[in-house]
Amino acid sequence: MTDQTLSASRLNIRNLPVWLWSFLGALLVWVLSFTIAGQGAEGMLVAALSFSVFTVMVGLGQMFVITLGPGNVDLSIPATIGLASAVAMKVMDGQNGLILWGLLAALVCGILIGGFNYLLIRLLRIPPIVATLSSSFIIQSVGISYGRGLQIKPPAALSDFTFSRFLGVPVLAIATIALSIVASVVLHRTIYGRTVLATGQNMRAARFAGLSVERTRLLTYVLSGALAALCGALLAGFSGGSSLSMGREYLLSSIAVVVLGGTSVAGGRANVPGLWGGALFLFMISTLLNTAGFGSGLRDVFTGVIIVAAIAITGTRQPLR
Amino acid sequence: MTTQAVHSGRAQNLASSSRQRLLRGALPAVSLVIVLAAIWYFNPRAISYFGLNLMLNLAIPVALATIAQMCVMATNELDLSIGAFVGFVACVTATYMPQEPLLAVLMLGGGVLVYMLAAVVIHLRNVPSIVVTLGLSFFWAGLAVLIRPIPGGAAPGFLRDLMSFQPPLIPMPVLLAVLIAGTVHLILMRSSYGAVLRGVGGNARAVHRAGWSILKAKVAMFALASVFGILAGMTLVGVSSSADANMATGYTLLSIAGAVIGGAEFVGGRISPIGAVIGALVLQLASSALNFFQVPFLPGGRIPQEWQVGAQGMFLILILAARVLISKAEK
Amino acid sequence: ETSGMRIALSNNYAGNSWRQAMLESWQKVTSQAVADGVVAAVDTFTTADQEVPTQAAQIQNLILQGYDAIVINAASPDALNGAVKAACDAGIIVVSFDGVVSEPCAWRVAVDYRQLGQQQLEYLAGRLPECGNLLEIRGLAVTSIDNLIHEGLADGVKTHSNFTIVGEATGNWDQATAQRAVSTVLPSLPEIDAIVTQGGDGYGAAQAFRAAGRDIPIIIMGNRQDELAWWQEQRDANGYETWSGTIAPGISTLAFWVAQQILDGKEVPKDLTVPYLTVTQETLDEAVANTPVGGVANKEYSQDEAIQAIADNL
Amino acid sequence: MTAPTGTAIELSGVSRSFGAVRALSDVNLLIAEGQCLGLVGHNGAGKSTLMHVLAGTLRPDQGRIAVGGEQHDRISVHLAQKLGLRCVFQELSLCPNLTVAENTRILHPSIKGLGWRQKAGKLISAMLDRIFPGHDIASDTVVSDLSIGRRQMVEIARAFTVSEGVLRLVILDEPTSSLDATTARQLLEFVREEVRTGVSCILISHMLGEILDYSDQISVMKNGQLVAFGPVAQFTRERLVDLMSGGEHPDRAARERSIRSLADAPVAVRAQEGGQGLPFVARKGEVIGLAGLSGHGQTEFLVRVFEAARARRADVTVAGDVSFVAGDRQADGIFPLWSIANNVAVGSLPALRNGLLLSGSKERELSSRWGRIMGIKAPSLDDEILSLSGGNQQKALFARALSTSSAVVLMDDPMRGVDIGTKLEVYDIIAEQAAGGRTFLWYTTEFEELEYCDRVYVFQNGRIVGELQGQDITEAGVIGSSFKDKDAA
Ligand SMILES: Nc1ncnc2c1ncn2[C@@H]1O[C@H](COP(=O)(O)OP(=O)(O)OP(=O)(O)O)[C@@H](O)[C@H]1O
Ligand SMILES: Nc1ncnc2c1ncn2[C@@H]1O[C@H](COP(=O)(O)OP(=O)(O)OP(=O)(O)O)[C@@H](O)[C@H]1O
Ligand SMILES: [Mg+2]
Ligand SMILES: [Mg+2]
Repeated sequence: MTDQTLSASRLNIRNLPVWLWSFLGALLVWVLSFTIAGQGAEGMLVAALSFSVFTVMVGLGQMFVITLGPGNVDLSIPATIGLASAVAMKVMDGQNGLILWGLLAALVCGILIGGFNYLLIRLLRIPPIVATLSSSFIIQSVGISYGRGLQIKPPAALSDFTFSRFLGVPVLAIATIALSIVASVVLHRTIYGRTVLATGQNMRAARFAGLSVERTRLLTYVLSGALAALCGALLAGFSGGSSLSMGREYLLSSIAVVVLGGTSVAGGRANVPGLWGGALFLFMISTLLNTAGFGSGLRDVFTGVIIVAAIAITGTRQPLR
Repeated sequence: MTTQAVHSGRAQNLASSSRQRLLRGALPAVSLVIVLAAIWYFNPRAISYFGLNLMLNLAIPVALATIAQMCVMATNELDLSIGAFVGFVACVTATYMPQEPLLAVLMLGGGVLVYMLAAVVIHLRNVPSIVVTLGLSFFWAGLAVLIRPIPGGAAPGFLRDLMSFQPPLIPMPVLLAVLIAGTVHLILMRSSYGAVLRGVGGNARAVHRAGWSILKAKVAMFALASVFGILAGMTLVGVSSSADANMATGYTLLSIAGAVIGGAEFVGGRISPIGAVIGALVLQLASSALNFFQVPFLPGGRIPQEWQVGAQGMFLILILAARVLISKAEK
Repeated sequence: ETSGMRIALSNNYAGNSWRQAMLESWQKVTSQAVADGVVAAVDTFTTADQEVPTQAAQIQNLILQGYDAIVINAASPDALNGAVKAACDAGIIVVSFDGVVSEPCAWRVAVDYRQLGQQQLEYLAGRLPECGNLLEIRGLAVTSIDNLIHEGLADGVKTHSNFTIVGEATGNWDQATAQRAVSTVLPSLPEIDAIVTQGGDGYGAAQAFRAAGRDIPIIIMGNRQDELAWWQEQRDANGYETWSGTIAPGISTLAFWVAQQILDGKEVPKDLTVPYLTVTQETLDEAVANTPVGGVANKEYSQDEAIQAIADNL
Repeated sequence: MTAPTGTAIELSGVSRSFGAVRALSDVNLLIAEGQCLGLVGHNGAGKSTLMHVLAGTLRPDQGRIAVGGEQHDRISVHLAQKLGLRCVFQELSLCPNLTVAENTRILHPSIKGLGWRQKAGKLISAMLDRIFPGHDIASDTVVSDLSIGRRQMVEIARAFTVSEGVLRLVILDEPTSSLDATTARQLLEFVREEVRTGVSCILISHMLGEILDYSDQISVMKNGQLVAFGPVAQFTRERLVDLMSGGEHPDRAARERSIRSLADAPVAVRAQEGGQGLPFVARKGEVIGLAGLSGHGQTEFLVRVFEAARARRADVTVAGDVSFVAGDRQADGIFPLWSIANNVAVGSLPALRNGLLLSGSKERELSSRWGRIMGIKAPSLDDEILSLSGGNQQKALFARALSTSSAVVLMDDPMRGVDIGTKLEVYDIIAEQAAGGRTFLWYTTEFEELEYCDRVYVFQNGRIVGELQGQDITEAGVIGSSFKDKDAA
């Protein structure tokens, strides 16, 4: 009988959507941060929103890829960000009139990279993790020989756009929220999205159910490349220029926000709102630790402990039958 | 008589699938031979006692890290913290081992405990290992920075001696690689409990139903992984003679790639210790030896500086693409 | 007489503008040297990641290739010592620069980073006589360069005790990282009067202040073109004043000549310190004009300048 | 057969619920020593759940279990092993990455030390030889290389091996569902032999003939309760069906064969056979059986047809879309994270669109209609697919394939684990849809099902070796064709 009530209350916690946990975590860390600092609540929130935009953008692509099933991951995102930012800045050449062309060029570059990744995975049957790692080396070389490592400045209009705010909220954040909503609809309400989810659970079964598994995998890697490229172009605008190493941060964080947000690493289950929770949570952790004045060693130790603790709390005990 | 005919047909088919398995198993070895042959072609001096020693001594820590990764992969988990952990071990070894060996041993023992604890959290809370080990990677990196805020320290004498020992005829790294591969093969592939451990990756429910504790098995595998991680860090210090907190961050990806080249898969508990060690050797040679290839049609006869990074990517792709020949026959 | 000798460059990273400028200077000066018959061959090797073991393996391979001298920009001052020692044992001259190695058998070409840190406070003391809140941007953690500049800054703050460092962020000498890191600490900080940096991160700090909508303090700059151009722009717009000091990427060419001189049998001290490259309000226009867009302010060394530098250090 | 001697195991008052589903309510069951208990019941009756309680893999909410006179509140997996209770579960429980010998070792903690591999290999080979004489399974084969039927054989043999202690009870949960008739008979004969040595056995099956022929006692379950129990002599096929369905499913004799002439209908599938095999033709509206011993390339043939419909192939032509009913539902069928409704609707996504987006209401409408037609037993179609019993999962897969508009339906031994009532209904649906112009390619290991086919192709070693039509479709005819002397060819 007590067993019954216990399982009932556990059921209630389970009923909380997964993505809420990451938001709760972010909220908690935020409150802690401005309490310690004694000021800057709003500033922290705005900063977190501004930077989460980029993490979420690449996180969306990574999420679709990871949802394709175990072993699927895109490690070429950082290199793509670097190359695409260089391509975009070079095409834009600092002129406002060329912004759209620059964005287009970056997108094409991302799409080509995604397609290349898929070719490696499909035609050469290379496990995605190694395929995208290898291609990231190649992309780095292309980037070096294309941009010579130069840091080219963005056109003023692009830079202004990335800094602009609407009612105090960064415009880029609003745009990315809209993008997330679209992604969520695509995931749950289109055949493509369903196919991604089905493939992640059981690729053979997806094929036998008549879904176009391979086309979907291609689209997904292309999508990831394109989003990384878009992120690269906008990031170059936001941080005042392209650089090849600009994306390095996003290797771990793109994966981290996806899994912290409740997307299953085993594939087949994805969560878009959780990406925002995960991104805000990650940024808030570094805000907290920087605010508290920890050196880089302690900062890392605490980051690790907080991540593990957070994930352990949100986890659930599932008995093996 | 008729059933005989039926069965012989089936047996043939079974034989072909196990032949493919064998072929796939031999693939890492084949790629190693190809790489060595290429090196020999461009620089015959390198394939000598002295040359192999120099080229391969840094492959030993990579091989050990790869084995650690493979142990974790065998339970369908992934360890994103192995690089940071090896760095942590290296810092502990170079900082405390020579003067305060007891403290060093205690800290390394603590490392094993944390790994076991991670396995407990992953299993009992049913959370993805990727996130837990991602968190741990920060943890280890932070500890390493705290232990060694600036690079330095010294390798304990016994490690330096071990790594620079020159046995007759066979270079030490080759000897160590064989030893590692053989030992792990015995533990995981030939022992009776090893079968249970691998079974957890194949079908945890089945192993559970046969009365085994999945928790214990996972903890055992993680503990094993941490032991190999510790050996990786110690040998790394033995070769490089001092430590740097960031020195092994790349081992995470390297170990995954090495295990995959060696034939391990992300799910299903399919692993191969011998393959993993060979995979690590191939990777090591690829990353260092490749750029010394003389390519006649290139200006200067060498891979230009800006393409050297990309060349490694191509090389990885080429090695793995060889699988297609076999997989094609398979599907 | 070194005309028959071969020299190799072991580099561990090529992904930013400083390293690209460094490689370009190296390429330019060494290919001329080869053409002039000073040395027989010069080859350049870059590893795929910034990893210590990879570079160690690379050095061990260079030993096998039979080079006479190896010039290193090292990933770690200590952890490459095993490989460097092996090279020395094989009779190879090892010269390290920028990222120097501590192995006694190797030569080191570097600037006085500690002095660079102190100098920033000297400059700020002149600009802000009363007092000031400082934000410090650190470089890549656990590197000796980061540590030396940090110590220099600490010394400076001790001398000019009216300054206090009220916040710290880790910028990894990279503008995007610096922007992000500064953004995390900024909301919690009081009014900042100046930012002390390690180069490569000043522009990112400016971007972070812009995003937060705060007044931009005096930011000590590095020598990247974007930093200098931004400074020039601000100066033209509102009379912004600051100072820049960093290591010039052309130091690779000095290391090359040092290696050549050692091979030639000249006596060269193990530690060579050269002045860091400074840009002041007066030299700003000239520096911007001489720096390619997106590149790095630079100084390359000729053989004569190198011999002079060696003599200065004797 | 013989009267009960001692009591091996006694379950009293066992109940178990999953949320709102009461899978077992107050079940009392007695298993006699040295006897075979046949357990029947409709899909979702609670048979597997009861077995899980016995095997220790599921904790009962209430009830007591007495084994050999000793009372237990619950049995843990470990205790079950110690007491000598073995279970061959409905879903296969082998580690695919291990060899047959290694899988055997997992069940026997006592096999260790030097030479354990040989010991385990000998143990399992000996048992395979005993149960399935003439099998072709080597103990060093990796399980993933074996077909599903052979995996089933390994698992069954493994359950009977003994290395230490006693073997008290072996539970066989639908053991014959993936076996062809010959191997199934070998197994059942062996079970008879084994119970004579004092081992008890529980046999769960939807093939009532097997139960009636090979059990000593029979228990019938319905909706989580035991509705009948007694010696086999008290039951007939009709009575069992009545008890299971509560009279809802009147049993019928095998269908009156209507010989339809479809020779003029347009061709739906045509396959040229390389080598000496016969060509394959299926016409619009035909139900074509693929027969032969299991593992002789029938599944591969279906997969070839399936692929040909999606991408052109030279050797197979298919007119129209195809859909596929998987037999190995874990590997080829279900999406474990999805609800029943999602699992059903995934086959018909293009038809569920409203503009660009999928329409939730259309999806619900489609899945509830087909859920009803197939009689999927679940509180709600929004429940997870894994909460369904094995047979009900299979029904969901059927619903997925039949709800599409495809012209050809490929069925890979699709009735595994489906109860007799549902089977009869599905047969009717197939006949109805075939009359409506759909073509069915039906691989089955049940001979009875071939009687519902218009024509039958017999497979041997991946080739078609015979074609039977109308009255020629008899068990003897099929066996005759599949053992046609190959050496002569
Ligand atoms: N893990 C579970 N979660 C929720 N419900 C479950 C679970 N396992 C079984 N059930 C439910 O319990 C009931 C009994 O299922 P069980 O598997 O015992 O049926 P069964 O008699 O074996 O049927 P079948 O002949 O189809 O195998 C079913 O209604 C099923 O949906
Ligand atoms: N032409 C053939 N000759 C020999 N062996 C074959 C042939 N075709 C299939 N097999 C063997 O049978 C195995 C299973 O094949 P398939 O899946 O087609 O069988 P099946 O009829 O579906 O049997 P089951 O339902 O028991 O799995 C294959 O892995 C192969 O080993
Ligand atoms: Mg069942
Ligand atoms: Mg089959």
